[in-house]
Amino acid sequence: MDLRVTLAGLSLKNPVMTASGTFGYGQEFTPYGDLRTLGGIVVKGLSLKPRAGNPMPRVAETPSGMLNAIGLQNCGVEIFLKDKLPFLPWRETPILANLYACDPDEFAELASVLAAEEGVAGLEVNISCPNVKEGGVLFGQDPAQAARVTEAVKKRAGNKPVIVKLSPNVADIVGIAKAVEAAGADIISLINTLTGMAVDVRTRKPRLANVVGGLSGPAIKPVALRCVWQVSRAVSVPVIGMGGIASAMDVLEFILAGAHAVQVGTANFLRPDFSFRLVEQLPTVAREMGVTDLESFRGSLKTA
Amino acid sequence: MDLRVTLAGLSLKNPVMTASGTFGYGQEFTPYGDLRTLGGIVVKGLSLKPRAGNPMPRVAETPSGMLNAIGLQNCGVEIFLKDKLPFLPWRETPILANLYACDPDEFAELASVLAAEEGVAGLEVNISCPNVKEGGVLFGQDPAQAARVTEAVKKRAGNKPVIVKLSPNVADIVGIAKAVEAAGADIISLINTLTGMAVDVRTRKPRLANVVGGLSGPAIKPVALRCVWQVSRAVSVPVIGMGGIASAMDVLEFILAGAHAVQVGTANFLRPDFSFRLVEQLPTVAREMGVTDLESFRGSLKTA
Amino acid sequence: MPIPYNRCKDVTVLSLTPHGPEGRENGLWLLELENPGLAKARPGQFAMLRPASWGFDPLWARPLSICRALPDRLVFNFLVAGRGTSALTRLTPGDKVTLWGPLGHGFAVEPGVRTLMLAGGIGIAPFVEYAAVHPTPGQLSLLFGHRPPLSCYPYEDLAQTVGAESFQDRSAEDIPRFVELLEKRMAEHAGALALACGPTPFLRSVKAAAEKYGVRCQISLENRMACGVGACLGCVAETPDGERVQTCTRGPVFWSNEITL
Amino acid sequence: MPIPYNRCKDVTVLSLTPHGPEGRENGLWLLELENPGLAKARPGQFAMLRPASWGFDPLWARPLSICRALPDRLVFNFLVAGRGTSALTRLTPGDKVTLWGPLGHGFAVEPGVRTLMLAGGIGIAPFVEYAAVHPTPGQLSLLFGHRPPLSCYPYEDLAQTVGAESFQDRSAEDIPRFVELLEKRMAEHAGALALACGPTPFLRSVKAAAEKYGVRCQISLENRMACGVGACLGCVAETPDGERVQTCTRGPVFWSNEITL
Ligand SMILES: Cc1cc2nc3c(=O)[nH]c(=O)nc-3n(C[C@H](O)[C@H](O)[C@H](O)COP(=O)(O)OP(=O)(O)OC[C@H]3O[C@@H](n4cnc5c(N)ncnc54)[C@H](O)[C@@H]3O)c2cc1C
Ligand SMILES: Cc1cc2nc3c(=O)[nH]c(=O)nc-3n(C[C@H](O)[C@H](O)[C@H](O)COP(=O)(O)OP(=O)(O)OC[C@H]3O[C@@H](n4cnc5c(N)ncnc54)[C@H](O)[C@@H]3O)c2cc1C
Ligand SMILES: Cc1cc2nc3c(=O)[nH]c(=O)nc-3n(C[C@H](O)[C@H](O)[C@H](O)COP(=O)(O)O)c2cc1C
Ligand SMILES: Cc1cc2nc3c(=O)[nH]c(=O)nc-3n(C[C@H](O)[C@H](O)[C@H](O)COP(=O)(O)O)c2cc1C
Ligand code: FES
Ligand code: FES
Repeated sequence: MDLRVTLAGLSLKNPVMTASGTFGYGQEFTPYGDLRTLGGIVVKGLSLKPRAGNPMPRVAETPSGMLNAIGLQNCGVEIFLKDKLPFLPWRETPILANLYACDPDEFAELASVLAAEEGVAGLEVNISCPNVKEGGVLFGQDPAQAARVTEAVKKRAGNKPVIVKLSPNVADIVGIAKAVEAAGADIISLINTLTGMAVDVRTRKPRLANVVGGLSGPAIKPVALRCVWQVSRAVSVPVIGMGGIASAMDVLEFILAGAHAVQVGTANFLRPDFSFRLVEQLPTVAREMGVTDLESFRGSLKTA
Repeated sequence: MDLRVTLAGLSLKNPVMTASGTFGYGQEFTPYGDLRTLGGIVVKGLSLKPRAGNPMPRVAETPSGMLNAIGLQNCGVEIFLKDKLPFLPWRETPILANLYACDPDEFAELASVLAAEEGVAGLEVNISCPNVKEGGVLFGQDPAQAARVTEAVKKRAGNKPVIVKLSPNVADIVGIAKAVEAAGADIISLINTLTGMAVDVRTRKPRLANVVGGLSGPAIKPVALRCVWQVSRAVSVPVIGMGGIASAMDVLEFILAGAHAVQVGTANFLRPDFSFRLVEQLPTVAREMGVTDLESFRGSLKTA
Repeated sequence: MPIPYNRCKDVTVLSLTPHGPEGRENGLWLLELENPGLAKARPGQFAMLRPASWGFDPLWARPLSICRALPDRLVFNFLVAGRGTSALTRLTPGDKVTLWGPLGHGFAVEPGVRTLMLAGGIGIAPFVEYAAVHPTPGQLSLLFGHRPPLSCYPYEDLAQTVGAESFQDRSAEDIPRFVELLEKRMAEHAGALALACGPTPFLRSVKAAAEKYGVRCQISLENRMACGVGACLGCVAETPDGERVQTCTRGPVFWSNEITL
Repeated sequence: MPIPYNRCKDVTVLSLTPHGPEGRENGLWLLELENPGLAKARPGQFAMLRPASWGFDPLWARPLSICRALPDRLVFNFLVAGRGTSALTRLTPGDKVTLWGPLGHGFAVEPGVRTLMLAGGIGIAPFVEYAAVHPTPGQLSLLFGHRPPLSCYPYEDLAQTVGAESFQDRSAEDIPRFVELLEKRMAEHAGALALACGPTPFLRSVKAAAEKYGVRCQISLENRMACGVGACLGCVAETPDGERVQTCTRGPVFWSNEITL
């Protein structure tokens, strides 16, 4: 079965990518599988300068999910380009950079540095970040601000596709999606984590030093599928779905709901060879489900 | 240990109520426990006229959670008052009516009918419902509309406490909470379900006839706790927490995060004696956790 | 006097075995649990079962027909249909299962009335108890449609008590032939009683035939259930006048003209 | 030539038993798994373990120190600390466990150098392998602090190979006495090597004593881990200059002056 998919000029050998923040810089997973078999790799969110991230504890397990408040710890774009990217098989597998900044200018600067790199196939913009200039409201929660960030990145992205990654912590995700599409997003990816919290009655303390964090994993799959379905019907750019994917069947569910491709996040922690195995299993499961061609299967959900 | 709690004039013998839509009209659970041991009972959402609800399938299981799109099937307020309420032990346990309508006038009418009944201890307003007059936007997603419904109900509620039940499907739940507080809500309860979806690859159909539905159960507990923590710090009216409560420890977690009382929803389906057992276990677990007094324990979460 | 609130119990698994030599590969199992006192279960009633080990995933209990309610044990026969039932196959003796029941309404028992039992696949389960407790078993006959071998089902026990006939459908082409046979037996029971349990397409054929030949007919629905006690409204069936009624409490056995399929 | 991507394996449970006659009530267990080829595990390294039966709840694998890596099996000793480890006690022989490892850096092995092993409770686990593979075991001594009886731990094996000393703390008042003893042994190892594994408060005392008496000291951290491979950044420890480094890949064994506690 032909699993290839092309979205906004990005050619993937299969629709399964790994999600930002859950696959390190790729290298961590080389003992567990061949990176070249993946549809794409989105690396850990990058900022202009290195960030130390939040204090510990940063992760907590929840029913069928987890919370994280890593705080975007990363080595900074410079070290990424110097030490991490050269290692990755970018000629064979698209490597996508995930961008994190706190104002549109910083986003633009980050975009121009990354877009200039041959090894970077596209830019994924994490708009679930606070706008420092406007009192810390998340860019991703306001259509106008989401659009501003998108424009800023798009202007400096050259011919590299710009993927805008949406937050589910909004009343109307379609409104945000349309705003970023109008602002030039080539692809929309979704969802980022839901804001959640966990507490420890014994110590009377939050389970995350940051108090609140992002909920991910199978627990959020129903929310993610709903967002993919709503957004993919409302925009004409391709959609990359994610949120709780933990099997080849889940991949098909997201494509059925309208996704062109998917990202596997938290499931990479269930076992480090998770994404590799999923890619291997996908053709078989697709065949069993009568899916012969992803193009015609995509978005073919029968609603009355 | 004294588990009594009083909120806005509502006296509960313990902080554990059952959540609307998950405990029928109470009678369904009489073979499994003594209704009088519960802190309170919130009955299935009531509308002015009986509603047949949505077509089947209406429920789907998800990782550590479930989706429902019952569509507010209910017997209507008249039959409730005539056939269901008299059966309930309302002299011993507060019975709360849950109100569902699609415009503020209907809400007001429902409120006046219910508030006049001696057996109804309070009114819980479900604002996660579409505003038919304003194009179906949910009342609960817009502060101004949420406030309008709250005012309409409050005016006709006599001396019965008005509980406004918030939806988590918003960018800023604190904004909604403050709006309904200012509009006269005596108590805020939260959270209602998250909007989600599930699909069946084999049949290419959504798992709910209504396509989208509400996600509940342990999967959403982190989101619920976060909402309770944010809202209870921002408003001065008492907060009733719910969302994924499935143990006595969970009850303590919600109180630690700031809730005056809690509601048990989906867990009632895990076993029909769930809430009764939880009430029995609560004092022991509280003692083990060094909680000697709910008042001082409430909201005592230590954040740096 | 305290009311005994004893309908939900944690019981112990006594045994779990594949049903017959080919049970395992066909996913058909026999489960025996400690009987917490359901002696008065009526055939067609069911119980909700939830192993203690499930945590929150699977979330819901699963409904199974009570196949035998014996003083020392409850017997269930089940088919692996998905995640929940396949998780049931991992039970071992001594494990705890939360159980509530007997639930719902059983099949009508009309002594002296010729009664045709129609079972599709694992839908045979409730008829074991039905035949065992019927006051005039001589009036009973069974038509059993199945795909896996007969040995996977509690068929032999039944065949010893009642006039039993089985039909194995091996391919889609066999189904019309089975429906023909079903119609023939229905025609022979005009004015008498028919009881059916099995997959929905099978029940549709049964309902149509019953109406055609004037047989008073009850059917047992297998709707998806979350609570089993009438609270969640997730299991509703629709009546001809559009009302939606809980299958768990108003059924699972309905007169075939009470509901639309 | 294909690269062998074989670091994550589904292995079979060989045995699971409470450790010693009082192991069950104290929650101390001995788990033996098929060895998928980790012969070259170094003492102090660990593996991530995730039973196939967990579904999504618990979600993460759990890290356990490799207590023995034998050709035919891997041995783990664990303490029931919460949901995950108590779920581990429900494994039975034949069950499948997903395992990846060996992970992280083990303890320094310095032949001929006097080496003091400091173990708190289940922190004794890595020292079993350490003593078993050390080229000059005569140089090793062990100070073991514990609460449950000695028989709950793999202590006897160790005591046969190395100079071992144990201290049971029965109440909070015993802790200062243990710390005193610890300091005494540290003082005796000035300039030599100390290795520690145990709960964080214990490691803090070890670190302080090592600095006080000029002992080169390694400590093994037990931070919460989600992935075990350096990807999630959930397990970080802080260095004195504020950098946050993954415990799973840069540790779990650190020189005591490399990190703050
Ligand atoms: C009153 C009643 C009595 C039953 N008696 C028996 C019996 O004696 N033996 C037996 O093998 N089966 C019986 N069933 C059916 C059995 O409950 C389902 O096969 C089982 O719940 C499926 O769960 P699963 O997780 O294995 O499958 P899933 O993975 O959830 O689904 C597999 C298939 O089964 C259907 N299904 C899922 N959940 C349910 C549910 N709760 N109820 C009905 N259908 C469902 C789905 O639509 C799907 O087609 C009975 C059902 C009812 C309602
Ligand atoms: C490198 C390493 C080696 C270890 N070796 C052993 C060993 O050989 N034997 C042994 O018994 N234990 C060992 N542990 C600790 C063991 O991993 C934890 O006790 C276990 O993961 C707790 O899981 P739980 O679900 O039972 O507890 P939880 O319910 O999750 O928590 C119980 C307590 O344990 C802590 N904890 C929870 N998860 C982890 C985690 N993943 N890592 C560390 N602490 C955690 C919590 O903060 C809490 O205080 C090791 C830990 C690490 C990091
Ligand atoms: C530990 C962790 C770190 C993450 N870091 C990032 C990040 O740096 N940038 C980003 O856009 N998303 C980040 N995410 C979000 C994921 O990429 C993904 O959107 C989310 O986890 C939902 O998918 P999942 O349920 O498959 O994990 C992170 C998620 C986790 C669990
Ligand atoms: C089957 C079902 C029906 C529900 N019906 C109502 C309702 O009628 N009115 C309402 O306000 N909430 C309703 N809810 C929401 C619950 O009261 C509760 O807010 C939500 O399920 C979260 O709590 P839980 O995770 O404990 O279930 C319903 C939930 C479920 C699962
Ligand atoms: S299963 Fe809940 S109402 Fe029938
Ligand atoms: S456990 Fe994930 S980085 Fe260490």
